[in-house]
Amino acid sequence: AETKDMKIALSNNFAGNSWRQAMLKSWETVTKQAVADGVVAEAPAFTTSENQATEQAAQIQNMILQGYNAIVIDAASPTALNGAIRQACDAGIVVVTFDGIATEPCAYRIAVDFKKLGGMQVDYFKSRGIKGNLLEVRGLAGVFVDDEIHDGIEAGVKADPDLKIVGSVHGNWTQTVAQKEVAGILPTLPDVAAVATQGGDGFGTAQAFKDAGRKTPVIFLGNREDELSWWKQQKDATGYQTMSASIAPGSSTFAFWVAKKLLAGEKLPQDMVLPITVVTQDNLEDQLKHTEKGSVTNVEYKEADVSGLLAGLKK
Amino acid sequence: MLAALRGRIAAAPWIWSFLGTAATWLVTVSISGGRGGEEIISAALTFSAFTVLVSLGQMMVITTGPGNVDLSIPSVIALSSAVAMLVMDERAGMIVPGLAAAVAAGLAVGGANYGLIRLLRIPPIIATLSSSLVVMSVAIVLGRGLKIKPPQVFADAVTTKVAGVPLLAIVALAAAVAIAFVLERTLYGRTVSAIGQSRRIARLAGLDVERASLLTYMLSGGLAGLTGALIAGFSGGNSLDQGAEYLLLTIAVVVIGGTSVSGGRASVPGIWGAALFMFLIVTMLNASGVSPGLRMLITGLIIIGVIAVGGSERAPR
Amino acid sequence: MPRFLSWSAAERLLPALTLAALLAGIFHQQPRAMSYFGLDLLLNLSIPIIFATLAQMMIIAINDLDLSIGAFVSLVACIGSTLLTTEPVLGVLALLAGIAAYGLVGALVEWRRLPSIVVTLGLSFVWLGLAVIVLPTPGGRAPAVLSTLVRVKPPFAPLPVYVAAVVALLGWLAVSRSSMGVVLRGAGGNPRSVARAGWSMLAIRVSVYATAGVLGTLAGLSLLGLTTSGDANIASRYTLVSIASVILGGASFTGGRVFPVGAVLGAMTLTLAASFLTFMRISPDWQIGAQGFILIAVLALRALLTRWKETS
Amino acid sequence: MTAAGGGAAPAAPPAGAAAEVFVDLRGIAKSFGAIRALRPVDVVVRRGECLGLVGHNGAGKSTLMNILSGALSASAGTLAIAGEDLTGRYDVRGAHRAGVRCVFQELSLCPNLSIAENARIAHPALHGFGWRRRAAALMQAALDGIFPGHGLGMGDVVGSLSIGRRQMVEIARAFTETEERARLVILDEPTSSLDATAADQLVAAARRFAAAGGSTVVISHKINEILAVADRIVVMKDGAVVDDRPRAAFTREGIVDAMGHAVERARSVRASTATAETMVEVPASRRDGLTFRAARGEIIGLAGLAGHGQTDLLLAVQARRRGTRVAGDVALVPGDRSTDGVFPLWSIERNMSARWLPHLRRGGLIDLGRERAEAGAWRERLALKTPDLRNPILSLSGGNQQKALFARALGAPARIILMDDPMRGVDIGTKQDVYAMIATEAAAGRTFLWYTTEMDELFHCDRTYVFHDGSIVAELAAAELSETAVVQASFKDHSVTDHAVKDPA
Ligand SMILES: Nc1ncnc2c1ncn2[C@@H]1O[C@H](COP(=O)(O)OP(=O)(O)OP(=O)(O)O)[C@@H](O)[C@H]1O
Ligand SMILES: Nc1ncnc2c1ncn2[C@@H]1O[C@H](COP(=O)(O)OP(=O)(O)OP(=O)(O)O)[C@@H](O)[C@H]1O
Ligand SMILES: [Mg+2]
Ligand SMILES: [Mg+2]
Repeated sequence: AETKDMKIALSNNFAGNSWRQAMLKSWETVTKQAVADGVVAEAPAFTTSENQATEQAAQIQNMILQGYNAIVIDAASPTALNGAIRQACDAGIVVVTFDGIATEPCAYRIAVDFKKLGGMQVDYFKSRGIKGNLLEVRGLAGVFVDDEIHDGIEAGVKADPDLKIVGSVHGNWTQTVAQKEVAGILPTLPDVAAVATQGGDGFGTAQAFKDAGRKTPVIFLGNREDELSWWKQQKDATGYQTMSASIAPGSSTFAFWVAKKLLAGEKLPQDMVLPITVVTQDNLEDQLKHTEKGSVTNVEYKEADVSGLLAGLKK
Repeated sequence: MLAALRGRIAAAPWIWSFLGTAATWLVTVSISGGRGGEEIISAALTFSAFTVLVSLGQMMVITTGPGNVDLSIPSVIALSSAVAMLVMDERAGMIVPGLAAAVAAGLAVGGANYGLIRLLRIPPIIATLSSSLVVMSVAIVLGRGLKIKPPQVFADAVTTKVAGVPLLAIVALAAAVAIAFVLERTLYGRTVSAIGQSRRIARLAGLDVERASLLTYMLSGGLAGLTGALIAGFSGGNSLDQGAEYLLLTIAVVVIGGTSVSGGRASVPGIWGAALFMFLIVTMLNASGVSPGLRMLITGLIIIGVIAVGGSERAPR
Repeated sequence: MPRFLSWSAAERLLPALTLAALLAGIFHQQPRAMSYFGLDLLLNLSIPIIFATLAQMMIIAINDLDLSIGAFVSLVACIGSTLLTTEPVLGVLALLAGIAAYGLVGALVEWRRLPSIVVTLGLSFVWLGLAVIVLPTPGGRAPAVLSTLVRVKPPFAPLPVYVAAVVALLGWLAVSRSSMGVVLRGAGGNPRSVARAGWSMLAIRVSVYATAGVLGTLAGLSLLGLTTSGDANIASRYTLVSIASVILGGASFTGGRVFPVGAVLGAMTLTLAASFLTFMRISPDWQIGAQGFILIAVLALRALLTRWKETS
Repeated sequence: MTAAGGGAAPAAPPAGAAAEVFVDLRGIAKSFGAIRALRPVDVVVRRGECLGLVGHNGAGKSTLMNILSGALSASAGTLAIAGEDLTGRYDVRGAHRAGVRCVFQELSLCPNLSIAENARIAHPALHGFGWRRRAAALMQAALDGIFPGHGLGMGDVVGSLSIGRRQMVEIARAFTETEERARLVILDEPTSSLDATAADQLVAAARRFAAAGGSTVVISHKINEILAVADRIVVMKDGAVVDDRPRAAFTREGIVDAMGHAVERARSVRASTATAETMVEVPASRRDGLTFRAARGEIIGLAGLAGHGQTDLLLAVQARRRGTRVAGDVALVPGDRSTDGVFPLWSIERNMSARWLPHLRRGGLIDLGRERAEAGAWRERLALKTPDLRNPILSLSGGNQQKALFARALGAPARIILMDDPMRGVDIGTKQDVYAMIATEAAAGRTFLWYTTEMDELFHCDRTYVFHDGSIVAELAAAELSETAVVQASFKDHSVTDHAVKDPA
C-alpha cells in the first residue's frame, strides 16, 4: 500500500540520558528526511515525563485516538504495556517495539539479544585468558534488560570454573550511581580481574577503581563516548585492552523503517534481532571519530539497510 | 542516671544515625573478613559529601514547616552540572565562573520555586515537582544529553585528599558547620525555625517570614547547583540522570538525621550521620551479596527500624 | 450573595471546572475523543489512580503522608499476576497480609509517634523489595476475571466514568458525611482534642492505614486488569500523582481538610493533563517541561480564585 | 437528649455542706521532672455544687483539673467518683463514663469541623442515620440555653470563628448530654476570651446547672466572676490548697490575700502621658465610622463586643496595611497563645527573644550572652515561675506563657505596642505589675493600643475607642468612661435585637 499519507508515532518513556537523547535525535534526523521525501505524512516523537509504564500506556492509548497508522515503542516494561498495545492492534494499528520490547504477541519486536550481550562479555574475558574474580555492575533492579544481561553473564560464568563473581552492585545504567556503588563495595572485595557491565556505567566504574587506588581491571564498556575516549587514553598510555558493546540508539530508525514496510504491506517476522554494535581494540579509533562528543556510538539505518538486514535474517 | 541519658538522647535525636552508621560499618567489615574498613570510610566520606551538601538545603526547606519540601533538586543537579561544564568547557581558567554559573542556576530555580509557592500559592510539593519538570526540559535543551568533560584541574581538585580525608568531605563539613551556625546565630536561621513552628506566629512576632522563605528555597537550589557542578567534576562530566537518586535520598537523610518533618527543628549533625548511614547500608548489602529484592527489603526495614528506635517526633503535649 | 454562588462553593467546584476545561481542550484538539470509545481510552487508566488517590487521601486526612502507595500498588500487581493466578488462595492471603501490614505500620507510627513520611519511605523499599522477590522479571498473567472486569462495556458511558462516580459518592458518604468520617477528619484537625474526647488515636490510625491498604489493593488489581501483567516498577509514580491529585482536589496537607469528590476529579484531571500534551504538538525537548506548566497552570487557577475572593 | 445547661432552671436551694460528695480527690500529687506541680492536695466536689478554684499563675489548677478529667495521671493519691474508687483505672474514657467533662484552658475543638460535627467528636452515641440532625439540635439547644442570641449556625466551621465564639461552642458542648450524662463540668478559665455579656450568660448557666443537681468547677482569675458563681472557693498556691471555705466566708480582698498578692490599689483615673506627636493613624473603615489616632506616650483602649474588628485593627497596624500610618517600630502581645503567640518547640528564652533578635545582633550575629542576660532580667521583672529559662515554653502554666509573650514585645525597642486582649489567664497579682509597667513605659514615650475584654482594664487607658461591626462607633476620654457608656456605644445606632442583649443578672 501507499504510505505517503500515513502517520507513524514514536512512544518513548525516558529522555534523561545520552543514549535516549541520541535515539531521539536519530529518529528526528531520519524521519524528517522521510517526511520531506514523502515517504510518510508525519512521524512525531513523544516522551513521557516520568519513566513509567502506566504513563506510557496512557500515551499509547492517546495515540490510538489520534489515529496514527503505526506506533513505534521503546517500552518502559515488556509486559505492562500489553493491555494498551492490544487495544492498538485491535484498532488496526501496526505496533513495533524496539530496545525495550513488549511481549504482547500482536506487536513486532526489534531487539538485540541481551542475553548474548551478557554472554559476550564472559566470552571476551575468556578469550583474554582472564581468570579469577569478577565484579558485576548491573542496571536497574526489576527491569527486564537488567535481568537478561545478568542471566547471560551468570550463565557464562557458571560454565567457566576459572571465573567467579565476587561482587554485584546496581549501577542503574548511570555513571555516577555506578561510581558510588562500586566505590562502596570495592574495599570489601579481593583483587578484581574484570568487570562485567551493562552500558552507561563503565566510566564510573573506572573512576571508582582509580579513586580507590586499585589497579584498573578489564572493564567491559558500553559504547559511550566518555568510555571510549577513556579507553583510548589508557590504550595510548598503557596499552590497555578491552571491548565495548551495546545496542545502537539508531535502532529507533530501524524500527521506523520496519513500521513503514509493514504499513506498505510487506510481511515481516514478528521477532527481529538487531546486531549488537561492537567496538574492539582495532576499530576503536575509527568508532571514536564517528561518535559525537558526550554521546553514544551510533548507527542510523536507511531503508535499504533494513531491507538488506531483513533479507539476511530470513535466510 | 538512665533518665538523664535518655534526656540527653532526646535532645540529640541524631545520635541514632551515628549509632546506625557504626553498626553497619562493623557488620560490613565482618562480612568482608576485616578487609577494607578504612577505605570504606573514605569512600563513605566522599560520597556522603554530595548527599550532605544537597540535604542541608533540603533540611532548611523542610524546617520551614509542614508541606515544605524541595523536589526540584534532581533537576537542578542535572541543569547545573550541564551549565557548569558548558561554561568551563574543559578550560582551567573558567572553573570559578563555571561554579558561579552553576550556583546561580540553582539560586534562580530556588527563587522561581518560591515565586510559584508564594505568588501562585501552589503547595511546595507540587510547585517544586512542576518546576523540576520544566528545569529538566531546560537542561535537555541546554545540554542535549551530551556529556562534557570537566577541566582536568577541576577533576583532580574534587577527587583530591587532604591528609587522607577527601577534600569534598571537608567542604561538606564546612558547609554543615556554617549552616549550624546560621541556624543558631543569625536572624535568618531563627526565623526559619520560627516559621516552621507557625508562619502566623512568626509573622506576628515581627519576623520577616517571606524573605526567610525565599532565602531558604534559594539556599536549597544554590546548594544543589553547587553539588551538580561538583558531581560533574567528580565523575568525569555532566549527565541528565546524575541527580535522580537525591530525590528521596535527601528526604530520608534529613528525617533520619532527626530533623522534624513537621518543621521548626533542624538537626545538622544528623545530616552527616544519616548520609553516612544510607551509604553504608548499601555497601553492607552489596558486600553481603544478597539478591536485589532482598536488598531493598532489608534497606526498608533498616530505615523503619532506625526511625522507630530514634523515635518520637510529635511534641508530647 | 446567594449561597450557591458563594466563593467557597466556587472553590469546591474548581476541580470539576478544571476537569471540564481540560476535556474541552482535548475534544477541541481531537474530536474523535468525544465518543464512548474515546472517553474509555482517555480515562481507563485513571481507575487505579483514583483508588490510589483515595488511599493517599485517607492518610493525608490524619496529617500523615504515604510515600509508599506507588510501590504498594506495584506489589499488589506483582502478587496478582503471579500468586493470585497460580495459587488463588495463597494469593488472596498475600493480599490480605499486605493490608494487615499497612495497618501495623499505622500502629507503629502512632505508638512510637513517628513521622509517617520516613516510615513510608522505608516502607516503599520494603514493598519494592517484595515485588522484585515475587516477580524478578516483569511478566506473569492477570487472573482472567480481572482483565474482563476492567474491560466491561456498560451502557451510556464507559466504565471509568461509572467507577469515578461510584467511588466519589462512596468516598463522600464515608469521609464527609458519616459519623466515623467526622472522627477521622477531627483526628486530622486536632488530634489531641479527639484523644481527649476518649477516642483511641491508635485505633483511628490503624483503621486509616488499613483502609489505605484496601484501596491500594484495589488500585493494584484494577491496574493489573488493564495491563494484563505485572512489573515491580509499574506504579511507582502513583506516589506523587496521588499526592498531587489529593491537593488538586482542594485538600491541604494538614488539618484534616480532605475532599473525596475533589480527589477523584483531581485524579482524572492529572490523567488527562498528560494526554492533553500528546494531543498538542510540542517539541520533544519541551514535552517534559510542558507537563510541569500544565500542573502549574491548573493550580494557579485556584490561586487566582482565592485571590479574587480575598480582594472582593 | 437535652442540653442540661440550657434546661429550665428550677430554683433549688444552693448545695449545702450536707450534699453528697461526687468527686473525692485525696493526696493527689504530680511532678513534671523536677517541677512539683502538685504537692499532695485534697479536694472534694459535691453534687449540685459550683466550686470556684483560684490561685496565681502556675499554682497547679490546670494540672489538678487535667488529672480529674483523665488527661493526666497523678503521681500519687486516690480518686473516687460517686463513691467508687477509680484510682489507677481512670482515663479520659473513664472520665466521660463518669460524666466528667472538661473545657480545657487551651481550646480543644477541631477547627476543620463544623459546630455540629464537633459535638459528634465528644459523643460516641451520636452515630447512625440522622446523626447530623441530632448533633445540630443538641448543640443548638445548648448554645441557645447558655448564650441566647449567639448567632451561630450549626454548620459553621469552627476554624472560621473568632476565639471568643469558639470558646462559647466548647463550653456549650461540655453541657450537652446524650446517654452519657454531664455530672461534673470543669471550666478552666472559660471566660478568658468571652466578652462581659457572654461571661454573665455563662455564670447564669452554671448556676442553673448546679440548681439542677450538676456540679461545676470554675477556674478564673476574674475574682468577681468567682464570687458570682461559686458556692465554695478553693484557693491554691504553689501546688497546694491553702484555703477552702464556702463563698460566704470570702471577700474579694480575702481571696486575693489568700493567693498571696498585695491587695489591689484603688482604681484611679491615670494621669495621661500623651504627647502631640501622632504615632498611628487608621482611616475609618466606613463613612459613619471614626478615624483611629494614637499619640506618642498614649494608652488607647479598644472596646466593644468580642470580634467586632478590634483585632483586625491591630493586625492592620502590625502589617502596615495600606491606608494606615504607622510612625515607628511595632510589637504585638497576642492573646491567643496557641495560634498567635507561642513557638511550641522553643525554650522560654527563645520565645522571649524572637522579637528582640534584630537588636541582639553584633556584626550580624546574635549575641547569645546578651540574649540570656536580657531574658533573665525579664524573668525577674515578671516573676516568671520557672527554674530554668531553657525549659520548653510549654512547661509553663498558661499565665506564665503569657508573661513570656509580654517580655517578647516589651523587651524590643518598639515604640508602638499592640495588645490583643493580652491578660487572658494572667493572675491578678501579675496583672497589677503589668498595668504599672505599661504606665511606666507609656511615660517613657511608648504608645499602647490595647484591646481588652475586661471593662476594668479600660480605666488604665487615656482614651477608648468602641468598636461595632468592624468600625469605630465611639471615642471615650478617660473621664467619660464607664461601663454603661461602653455598652451603650457598642449597641449605638444598631438594632439591639439581633445581638446578645446584656443579661441583667
Ligand atoms: N507538661 C509540663 N511539663 C513541665 N511542667 C509543667 C507541665 N505542665 C505544667 N507544668 C508546671 O506545673 C505547674 C502548674 O501548672 P498549671 O498549668 O497547673 O498552673 P495553673 O494554676 O493552671 O496556672 P495558670 O493560671 O497560669 O493557668 C507550673 O509550674 C507549670 O510550669
Ligand atoms: N460574645 C458574643 N456574644 C453574643 N453575640 C456575639 C458575640 N460575639 C459576636 N457576637 C455576634 O456575632 C455577630 C458577628 O460577629 P463577628 O465575629 O462575625 O464580627 P465581625 O464583624 O466579623 O468581626 P471581625 O471583623 O473582628 O471578625 C455580631 O453581630 C455579634 O453580635
Ligand atoms: Mg492553667
Ligand atoms: Mg491561666
